[in-house]
Amino acid sequence: MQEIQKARLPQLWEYLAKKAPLYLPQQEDGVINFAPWQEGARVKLESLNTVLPPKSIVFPQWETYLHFTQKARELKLTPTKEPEGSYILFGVRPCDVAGITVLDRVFLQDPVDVFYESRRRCTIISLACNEPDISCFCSAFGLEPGFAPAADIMLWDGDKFLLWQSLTEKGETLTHSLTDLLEVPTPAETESVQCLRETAATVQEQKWGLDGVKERAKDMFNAPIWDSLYRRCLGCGICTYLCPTCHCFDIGDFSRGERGERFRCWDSCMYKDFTLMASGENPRPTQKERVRQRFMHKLSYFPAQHGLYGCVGCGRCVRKCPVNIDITQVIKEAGGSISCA
Amino acid sequence: MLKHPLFPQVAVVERISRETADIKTFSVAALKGGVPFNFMPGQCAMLSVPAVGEALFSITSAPAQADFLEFSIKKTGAVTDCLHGIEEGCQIAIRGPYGNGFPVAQLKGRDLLFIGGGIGLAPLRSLINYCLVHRGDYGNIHIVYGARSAADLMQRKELYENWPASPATSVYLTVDTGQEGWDGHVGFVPQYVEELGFSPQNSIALTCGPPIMIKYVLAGLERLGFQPEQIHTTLEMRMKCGVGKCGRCNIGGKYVCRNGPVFNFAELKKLPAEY
Amino acid sequence: MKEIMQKMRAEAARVLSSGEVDLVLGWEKGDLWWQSYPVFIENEKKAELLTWDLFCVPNLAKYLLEEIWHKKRVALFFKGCDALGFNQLMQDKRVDREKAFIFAVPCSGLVDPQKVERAGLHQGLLRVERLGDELTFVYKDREKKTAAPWFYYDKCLTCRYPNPVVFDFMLGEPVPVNPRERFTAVKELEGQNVDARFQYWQRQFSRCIRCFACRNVCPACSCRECIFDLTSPRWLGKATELSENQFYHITRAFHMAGRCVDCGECARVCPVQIPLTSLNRKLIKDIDELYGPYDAGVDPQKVPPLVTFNPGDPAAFLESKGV
Amino acid sequence: MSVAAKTQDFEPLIVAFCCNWCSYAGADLAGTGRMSYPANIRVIRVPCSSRVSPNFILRAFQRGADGVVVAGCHPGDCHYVSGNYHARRRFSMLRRFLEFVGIEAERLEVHWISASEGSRFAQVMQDITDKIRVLGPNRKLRDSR
Repeated sequence: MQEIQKARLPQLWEYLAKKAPLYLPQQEDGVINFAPWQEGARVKLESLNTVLPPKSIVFPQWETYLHFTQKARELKLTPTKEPEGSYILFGVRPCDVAGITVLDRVFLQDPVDVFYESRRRCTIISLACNEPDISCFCSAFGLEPGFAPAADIMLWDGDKFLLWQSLTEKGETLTHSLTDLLEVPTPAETESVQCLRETAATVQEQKWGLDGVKERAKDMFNAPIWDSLYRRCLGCGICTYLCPTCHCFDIGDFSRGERGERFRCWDSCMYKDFTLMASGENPRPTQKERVRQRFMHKLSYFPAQHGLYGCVGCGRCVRKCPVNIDITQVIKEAGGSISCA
Repeated sequence: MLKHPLFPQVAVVERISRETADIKTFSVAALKGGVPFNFMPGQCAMLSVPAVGEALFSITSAPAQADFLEFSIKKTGAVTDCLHGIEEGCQIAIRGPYGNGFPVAQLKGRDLLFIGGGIGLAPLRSLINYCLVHRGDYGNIHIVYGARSAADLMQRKELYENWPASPATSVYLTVDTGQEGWDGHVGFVPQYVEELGFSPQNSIALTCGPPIMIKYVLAGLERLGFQPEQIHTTLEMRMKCGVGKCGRCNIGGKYVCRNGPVFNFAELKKLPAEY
Repeated sequence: MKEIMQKMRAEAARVLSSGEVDLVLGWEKGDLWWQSYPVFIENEKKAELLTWDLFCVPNLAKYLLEEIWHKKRVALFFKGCDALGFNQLMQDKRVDREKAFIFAVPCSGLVDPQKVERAGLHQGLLRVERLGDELTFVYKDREKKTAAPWFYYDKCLTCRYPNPVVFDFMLGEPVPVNPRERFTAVKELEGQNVDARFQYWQRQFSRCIRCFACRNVCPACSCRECIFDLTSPRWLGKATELSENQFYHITRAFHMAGRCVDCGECARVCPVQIPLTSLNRKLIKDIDELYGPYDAGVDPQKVPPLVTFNPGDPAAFLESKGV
Repeated sequence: MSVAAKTQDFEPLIVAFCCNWCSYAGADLAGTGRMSYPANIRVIRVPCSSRVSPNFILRAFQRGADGVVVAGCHPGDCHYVSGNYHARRRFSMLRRFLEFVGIEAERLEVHWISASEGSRFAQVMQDITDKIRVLGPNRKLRDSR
C-alpha cells in the first residue's frame, strides 16, 4: 500500500492528464459531474455521487457510429473510428464501479459492442466512501462502500492523505510510474484502511437483507404495488438517465442533404414511445407498465439474464426523483428487510 | 478498424412486387450479388433507409432458395412508408440475421399446421418453402391463411399454385368479410382452425399474425388438444438493436430479438403477459 | 403545520365519506426526511396518510388531466403556486373547474433539500420543523435551530402568490406576501454582452440530458401530443448535440411565454440545475414591458398576451438590440 | 487563410419566410421588374407571417442559415385580418429572447412588405445580406454535425 498527500493531488492530476485524458468529479454552476481535467479545474472529490454516473463516459449519451452518403440510388456507409480507450477515471465511488461491471454484462456479451469495449480499456481509480449518505444502500446488493473490487486502483480518504492500493496489473503499472508522488504509509495508516472500511459499512444507516428478493421479485409482476406506485410518476427520464446501470438506447439518423450519420443514444423505458410500435400497438400502454418494467428489470429480469442485480444502490434515483418514487420501497415490497443501525 | 455490431452492409433492392394495396415484397441482394448473409426460417433482418431509420422485418424467403433475401413489408410507419416509395435498383442498408428462428430440427417427422393472418404469413412462408424443399422430412402440411379481404391475401401464386401442388400439402384460405367473386371460406382465422379441427397427433402448429389473432388461435388450438409445447408462435415488439442490448423488446427476462421471435406456447405461458 | 395537517385529514375523510368526491389528491410522508410526495386516496380510512410539512412541494394540479379523463371528481390541496398552475390548465381548457374541489393551503415557503445538504445539515437528519420563521433540524440526539428563509427554495423566496387564488375551502390563515425581487438574475444577464450570455447558456444547455422532467412537471405543458415527441416531422433529434438542446430549451420556454405561472417547478426538478427560471422570467419581463403587466394563472378568464394583440403594439422587432 | 479573407469569402445563407399575399407577391414583382437582389436569399412561401413558428426559424439556423427574415403584410392589411398583429408580438418577443440566450438579434429581421413594394423587397434583402456578411457566419445555433 502507498499514500499520496492531498496537497500533492493537483501535481498528480497534472502528471496523469499528460499521460492520458483524465476524468474526475468537477463542479460547474453548482453541478458536480465527471469532466476532463484541465488547469484550474474545480475538482470535488469529497462529494459522494456525481449527478451523472461515470456511465456517461464509458457509454456516452450519444455517439455516432457510421456516416452515410446517398446519391441517387447509391448508398455508401463509412464506419466511425472506434473511440479512444486510454483514459483515466479518477475518484469513482465503489457503487459506480459496480455500475460499470453491470454495463459490462450487456455490452461485452456477444456480439461485443466494440465501442464500449474500447472505452472500457480505461483505468479506474476508485475512491472509497467514508460516510455514505442516508439514501445510499449499496450494501443491500452485497457491495461495500469502502471497497471496489473491480477498480484498478483503490483510494481511501485518510483526511490529509489518500491511501493508495493497486488492485490490477494495469493499476500496478500506473502506480509504478508515480514513485515521485507516492509515499509509503506508516503501519498505523495502513491499518486504518480496515477501520475506514468497517466504519463506512456500519455508517450506511440502514441494514439490508435481500434474501429471496430475486425470487420474490419474479412473482411480483401482478403485485398490487404497481397499481399505486406509478400514479404519481411524471414519466420523465431522470431515474433512468442518472442510473449507473440503465443502458437502454435508441438509434437515430441525422442527415443534411446527401450526407448523414447514424448515432446511438440513451433512451428511457419511462417514455411512452419507448415500446410504441409503428402499428400503434404498445405492449406497455400506461405508466404502470413502464414503472413496473424499470423495477422488475433491476430486481428480477436482469438477475435472471445475467446473475446479478441491475441496481447498485447508489441512491441517485431516490434523491432526484421529483415525486420521490423510491426503489427501496419496492425492495421492501419484494421481501427485502430493512432495519436502522 | 473494429466492426461495430450495429454497422450494416449496403444491399440492393433488386425487385419489388406488389402483393396487396399495402404490402410489397422486396428482393434484397448483397452489393456483390447473392444473399447478404445466411439465415434460418423465422429469423429477421434490420433494414434501413438512411436518414429515415431502421426497422426489423422477418425474412420471408427460404434459405438457399434464391440468391437474395425477400421481405414482405406492410406500409405502417416512417421506414415502411419510405421503403414503399423506393424503386428497383435502390441501395439500402441491412444487418442480421437476428433471432432464433423456427426450431426446424424439432419439426422433422411431424405433421405441420401453419396458421397465418395478414402480413403474418411472411415468416411462415420462409419455413413453408423450406419444408417443401425438404419435403421428405415432414408429414402432412396444412396451411391456414386469412386476411381482411380477398384483395389482402399475399403470395397468391404460392397459395393457389405452388403449395397445393406439393404432395400432402393443403391450403385453407379465409377472409374476414366476404365479397363478390370470393367463393371461399368467410370468417376469422381462429374459428376456421377450430372448424377444420386438426388433430394434435404428432403435429406441430406454427402461427403468426396480429396479436389478437394469435391470442384466439392459441386458445383454439388448446381446445383441439394441442399441448403448449406443440405450438410455436412469433412475437412482434418494437426493436432497435436486434442483439438484446437496447432493452425495449423484453417480455420479462426474455428478449424477443434474441431469445425470440419464435416462442413455443409453453415458454410463453411462463412469461409475464406483456406482449 | 400540524394543525393544518389534522384539518387536511379530517376534510379528506369528510369529502370521501360523503361521496362528494371519488378521489383526494394530497401529499404523503416517505421514509426519508425530504420525501413528501403525491398520494391518491380513494378510501376515507386512508386519509391518515395525508401529510403537510416543509417538503410538500409537488404540484398536484397536473394529475387532474389523467383523473378527470377517467371522469372522477377530485378533491385536492393547493399551495399558492399550485393554484396558479390549476388556473393555467383551466385557461388552456384542459381541466374542468366543476370536477375539482379545492382546498387552499397558504404557504410561507418550503425547504429545499439541496440547501440543507449544501449547509452540511443532512447527515443523520430525521425531520425538519418550523415555528414562526425558525426551522428546527431534528437529529437522533440533538437539534439545530436556524432562520427559515435560508433554506427555502429560491422560488419560494420570490413567491408573489403564497395564498391560493382559487379554492373552495381555505385551510388555515392567509400568510403575508413579501416577495423578493424576481428579475435580479435576468437583469444581470441582460447587462452582459451577447457573447458572454451565449457562453453562459451554452454551458447550461450543454448539461441538459433531455430527461423532460421540466416539461412533464409543468402545469402549462399540457398538450396531448408534444412537439418534442413527434416523429413525423421529427423536430427534436434524440442526440444531445448542443444545437438540439438549444432548440429544446428555446422552444420549451417560448411555448410558455405568456402562460408560465412562474411556479419554478421546472427549475426545481432539473437534475442538472439549468436555471430555467431565468428563461421563463425573461419572457415574463418582456411581456410586462411590451404589453403591460400580466400574471399568468391569476385570472383564467383573461386572454394570454401572445394569443392576442393590440393594433397599437410597438414594433419591438425593430430594436437594434434586444433590451 | 486570414480571418479577414474568410469574411470576404463568406456568402451568407438567408432564409426569407414570405407571406403569400403581400411579401411573396412583392418578391414576384421584384423579379418581374428585373430588380436584382442577392442570390443568398432562399424564399419560403407561407400563408401568413403568423404561420411562421419559432421552430421554423430555429430549424433554419440549425441547418445552416446565417440570417432569417420574416416578411408579412403591413399592419392592417393582413389577408386574415389579424395574423400579422400576432406575428408582431411573437417575433418581437422571439428576437429579444434569442438575444437573451446569446444569439445576435440582427440575425432575425421582420419586415412588412406589400405586394406593390417590389423594390422595397429587393432593398430589404440587399440590406440584410450586407449586414449578415459583416456579422459573419452563424455558428451559435448551427448543428455541428
